[in-house]
Amino acid sequence: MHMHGTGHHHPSAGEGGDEVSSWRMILTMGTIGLLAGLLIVVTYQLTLPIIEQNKAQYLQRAIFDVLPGASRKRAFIVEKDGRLRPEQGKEKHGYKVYAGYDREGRLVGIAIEAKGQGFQDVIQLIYGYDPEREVIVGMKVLESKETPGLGSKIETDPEFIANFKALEVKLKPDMSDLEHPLEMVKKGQKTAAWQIEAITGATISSRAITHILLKSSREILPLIRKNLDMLKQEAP
Amino acid sequence: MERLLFREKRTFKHGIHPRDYKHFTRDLPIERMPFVREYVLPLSQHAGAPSRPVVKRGERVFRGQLIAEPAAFVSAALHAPVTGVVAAVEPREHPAGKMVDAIVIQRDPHSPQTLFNEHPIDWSALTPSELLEIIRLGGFVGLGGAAFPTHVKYAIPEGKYARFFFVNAAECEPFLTTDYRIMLERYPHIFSGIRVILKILGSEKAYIGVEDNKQEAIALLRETMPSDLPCEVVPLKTKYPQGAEKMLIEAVLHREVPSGRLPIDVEVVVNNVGTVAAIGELFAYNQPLIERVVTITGPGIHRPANLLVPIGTRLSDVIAHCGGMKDNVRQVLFGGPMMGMPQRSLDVPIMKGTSGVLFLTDGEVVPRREYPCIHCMKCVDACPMYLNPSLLGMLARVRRYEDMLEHYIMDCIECGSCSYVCPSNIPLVQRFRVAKALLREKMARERAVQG
Amino acid sequence: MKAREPRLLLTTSPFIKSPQDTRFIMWQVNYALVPVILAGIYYFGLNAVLIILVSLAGALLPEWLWSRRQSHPVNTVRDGSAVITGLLFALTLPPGIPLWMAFLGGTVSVVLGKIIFGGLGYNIFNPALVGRAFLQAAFPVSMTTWIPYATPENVFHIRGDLLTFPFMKPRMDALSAATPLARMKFESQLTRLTDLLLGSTAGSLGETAAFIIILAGVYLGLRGVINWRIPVGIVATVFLLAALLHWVDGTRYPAPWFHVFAGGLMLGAVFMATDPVTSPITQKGVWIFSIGVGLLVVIIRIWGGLPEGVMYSILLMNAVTPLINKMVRPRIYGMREKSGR
Amino acid sequence: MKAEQNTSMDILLKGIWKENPVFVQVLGMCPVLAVTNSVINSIVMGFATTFVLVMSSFFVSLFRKLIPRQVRIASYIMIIATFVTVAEYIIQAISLEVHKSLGAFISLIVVNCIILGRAEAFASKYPVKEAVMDALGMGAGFTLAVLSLGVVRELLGNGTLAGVSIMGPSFEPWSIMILPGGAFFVLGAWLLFFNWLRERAKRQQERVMV
Amino acid sequence: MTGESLSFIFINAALINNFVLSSFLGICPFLGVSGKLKTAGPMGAAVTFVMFISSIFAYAIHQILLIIEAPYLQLISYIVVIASAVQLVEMFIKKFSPVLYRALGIYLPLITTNCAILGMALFQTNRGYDFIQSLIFSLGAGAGFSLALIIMAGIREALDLADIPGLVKGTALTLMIAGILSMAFMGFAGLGG
Repeated sequence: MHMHGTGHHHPSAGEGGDEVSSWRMILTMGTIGLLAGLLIVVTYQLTLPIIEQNKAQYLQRAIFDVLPGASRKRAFIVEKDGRLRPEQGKEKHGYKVYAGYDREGRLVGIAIEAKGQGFQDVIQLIYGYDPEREVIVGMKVLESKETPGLGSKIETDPEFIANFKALEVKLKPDMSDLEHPLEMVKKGQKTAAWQIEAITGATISSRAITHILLKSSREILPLIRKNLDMLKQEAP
Repeated sequence: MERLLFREKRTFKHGIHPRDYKHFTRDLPIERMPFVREYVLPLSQHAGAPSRPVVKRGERVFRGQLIAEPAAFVSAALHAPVTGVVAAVEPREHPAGKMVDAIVIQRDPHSPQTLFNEHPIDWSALTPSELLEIIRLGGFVGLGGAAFPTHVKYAIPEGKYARFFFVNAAECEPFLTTDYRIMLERYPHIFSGIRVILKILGSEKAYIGVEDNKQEAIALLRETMPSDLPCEVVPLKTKYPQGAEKMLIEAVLHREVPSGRLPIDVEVVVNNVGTVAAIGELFAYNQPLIERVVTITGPGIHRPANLLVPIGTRLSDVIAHCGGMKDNVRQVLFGGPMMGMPQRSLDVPIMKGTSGVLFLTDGEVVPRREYPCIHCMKCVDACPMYLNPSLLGMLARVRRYEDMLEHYIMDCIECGSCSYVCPSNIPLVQRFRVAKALLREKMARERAVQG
Repeated sequence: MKAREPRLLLTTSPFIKSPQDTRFIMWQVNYALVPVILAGIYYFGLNAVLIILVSLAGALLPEWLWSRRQSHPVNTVRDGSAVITGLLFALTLPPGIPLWMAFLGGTVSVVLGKIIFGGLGYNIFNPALVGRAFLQAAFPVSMTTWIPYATPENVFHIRGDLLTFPFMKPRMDALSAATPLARMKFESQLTRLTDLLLGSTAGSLGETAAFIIILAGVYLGLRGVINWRIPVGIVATVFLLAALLHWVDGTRYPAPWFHVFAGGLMLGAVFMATDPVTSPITQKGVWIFSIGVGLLVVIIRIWGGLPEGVMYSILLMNAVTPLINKMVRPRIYGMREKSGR
Repeated sequence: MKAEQNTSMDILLKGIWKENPVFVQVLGMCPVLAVTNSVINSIVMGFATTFVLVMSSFFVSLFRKLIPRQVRIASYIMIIATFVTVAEYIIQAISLEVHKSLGAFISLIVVNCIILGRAEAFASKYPVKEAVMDALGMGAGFTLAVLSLGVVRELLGNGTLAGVSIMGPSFEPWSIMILPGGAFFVLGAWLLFFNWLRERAKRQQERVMV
Repeated sequence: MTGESLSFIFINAALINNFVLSSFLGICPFLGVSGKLKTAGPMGAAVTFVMFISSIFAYAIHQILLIIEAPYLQLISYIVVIASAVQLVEMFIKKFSPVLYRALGIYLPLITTNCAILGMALFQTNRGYDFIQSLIFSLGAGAGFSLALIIMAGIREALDLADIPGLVKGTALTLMIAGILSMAFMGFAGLGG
């Protein structure tokens, strides 16, 4: 191109010519592949513990956020047949719920992840369920793309988050449904413990949260109640 | 259903409704213009090859004598409009704006100006081809404006059939009343002309299409129509450009002439009513095409008139005869306001195709500012050929002429309806003319290279 | 006879022209907007006056600067097209919006909606709606906070956040009201038909009085200034679809008249979608366009997250208008072998 | 261009200004639009891209005589993908939050045309020193570009810079700036600005010539 | 529990979070190939097709990587798979429709470096879609890409005839239009639930 001063720096284009044998190609690719693989594996091995720790911390923080008073957690896998079993080691598959225990080892509640369609995209959240009082004791949005300044208030608006400090999700005796399904009402019109006050102007996002919680609690809460005894046992 | 509903008021789709301005001259009978000193006869006043002169400077010619012969199949003969002397054969100003070879005849002031040969021709005794030759030598061209040699129109190609003959009396151009007056005053010649033409063409039936703003003409033609003539007068809704051949055929027959083809492809031959009357006169008086009716009109002339003028009369003489122009004249047109040709000089002669001379004043000629196209759709709704003038105009503006071909620019009949309606004052048809000329040139060049 | 006659003009045919020019058309639209503006002032008092004036200033300023700089052959300020943009934009605003947002939106309308495309005639999107969509995305809260319509006592009061200092947060202490569509969507409450027609509901400045907009539309349609097919196509589509849904489940879906008269449908159908620049050029295309707008309005209103979708529907159909123009070309005369027989 | 004075410094600088990959060459637009809703994201993206650019240029230049022509593109992609994976793990280890907000766009550095473009057009033809300088310049140019978007978008869209409040608490943020529409507008505006600069420079040059 | 319905996955990728206008994937071809409708249509079709194929492969690879527990090979293997998929498609088209091959020929190699494809593969993995969901997602993404491309091509062709100010001409204007389109697509938010 523009370089004349340094004569020997010619493009390597012509050198190999077109008569490169295929074994040389394979050898080159193989070598590069080998080196690349090596480099990746080394990085992976070096960073893995830190990343795992980061992830665990992040999850733990979220769980403790929605389960006030919890200081330890234990993961349970929800089996397809509706039974729960404690997680063994680190499992990649399966839907998990997390039981949180206080310092004395008593079950504070269960943190449950849920997601559903919001206004702009899927909303992911985690909420804490207190089986003793049959209320939701905390909710945290993990991921959302709601309208900034409007729908995004589901993550930040303290008045909205206060909805989830003691939200009633009592099951019917036959566990077929909630006694009083969660309901969204306008701001300042809350009259019952199972009602959620919407954010003014962000009705759609507020309603999305209500729907996600309702759907998830209908599905998961009966399972939790059935396996409550197991959940109450603290990890060994 | 549609045909039942519109039986009496047939028309084409789209088109525009300009004011007709025919009040200037509609009630004035045709008036013969007195002879003047000098006549200028351009050798090219018809579509096709210029005529070849057969007289020389200084030669004496008689009124009605052949002075130039057709130089090709698509060409026309030329006759002396007056008895006199050939003063010159030289380039003179032509209404199209350039200098063109013309035969100049100085009138013999003492001649009685009778016709060279005044015996009626018994057309019934002649064969169609003999009739056709008489018309060819009579120098006949379309008098509506395009001046296409008439004998060429009648030469039906092998395998085609002119089932219908159309007399075009729509006269949709505002201001013009030539055809209207001819219908009122010379209807017998129209009928005899139709008879001759039907014989030449072997057609089944003739139609006379007249716009319904000429009710008197419709009534008169219907009344006086010979009962044995297979001819029907068809009133048409007044709309521009009803007089375009393709529109007229669509209005009457509901047939569309295929793109790039001629009326004969839908079994039709169309002639202007003036041409038909002139053919009638040819056989009645043995008079070739040496004079025509011209509407002298517009707010810029002192005395509007429907004038019978010898071909070759100079515009300045006509103006003088009509009391002169008003001071505020800004534009002088040959033809109507929609498709006419502006004149730069008053020395130009009246030609065979000059249907009218229009004098426009400051009041009409308002310079208008061009706005960008706002896609208002008015031109699309006006275009009788269903083109998209808006798009074509934008392509022309950026000189993408090749792309205009894809949008059928060559089908444009240059009627000017789009320019008329355009609220943004875009000179659409003006640009299309340029584009078509350039494209035609280019295609000719390509053909030359290939051939 | 050689007396050189007055200099004759050598333009080409045609030499007569229809009297309707662009300027005439633009000002006709502006005149038709006057009753709509008056209705807005009647319902929202001084608020309406201020918002309209500020929006107009916001729209005219860049247009004026641009038409000066470009040494353009046409003065686009005086031809009325920028005035239409400014007025229409103002009429879509909630009556309590801070004035600085109205100014900003007016400017965005003209700059982003029109000037970058080369000005009048070349814009793809309706400029007023570009401005509104921008504000909607930028200030979603202010754009969805509605004040109730004025009572005779507070006509001269400035209500809402009008006087917020530029770039500052509005106080948002306006007593807010819900638009008929929002009440329908979130509370399943129907608004009375007479209120929708007369305009005694919450909503944008110029969208509440459906009746007056219809009258203006009829006027423009009769004068041939707008293409009547567009509003008719949109409203008919919305009506038919809404009627169908109402027939299927009358408890979930409101009666068709509600969808036709509530929200911005009338304003959009009569004044926005009819912008000739941004709608198709053939009659068939126009039908596709208007049915498309109607369909999208119903889809967004009923199945979408938003209570109202007229603005988005028109913008989306504006975007596909070039495609419609490409696909739906007029049939050229004589392109059919034998016709009409 | 004057070839003789082609020092490493020139190579470095041209990437930042004259041949800026984003504003001049209009390359690698996806990340420029996608991750510039905050200054932090922009910086991380800029650094990650520069890192991959430099490392891959280094190795491409180093092996330029060993890699047969036929498989060069495949080799480059492999080298690039390797360093992208490395960068991804490093970012993840440093901050999960940042990794999350950048999402798939870190992985997508692989298909950033700037990197493959430099490998093919420059690194494969020049020695290591020049190649690295070129990569650094291009990386800096890219970082500058994403940053210039990030600054505008975060400042207007949130009133902050790198999370620090600049406009004060009563500033009304323009949400559109952190929405996709804002990304297009701001990048469009920057390009407009550079067009204007170039045009002005050209006009001045013409005036000097006259 | 991935509760996303198939209709939502499709509408989300095609309209609500349109791949180009909202997710910013495939911007380069969007800017480059949207000048003419003639090329925009085939490009959209080609990308959609490659996306569909790549989606299947990416799903399979992801499952394999899960089994052999080598997540770090994801990126490399995806890019290799996409490059091969493009090759495969090229061969396939060449064999079965030479006409189409001639029409698409120049675009096919370009697709390899089209970030929309890799983005699609990464998104489907990150969001944990199952096989059917992945396929629908790839179709939605392809539809979204094609839609944006074709609309933009229509607009740009129309603007070829406009008096665009010199400063704005080119990429700047295309970006501004994309911004307006992106705002217009916001109207789809909340659909498909």
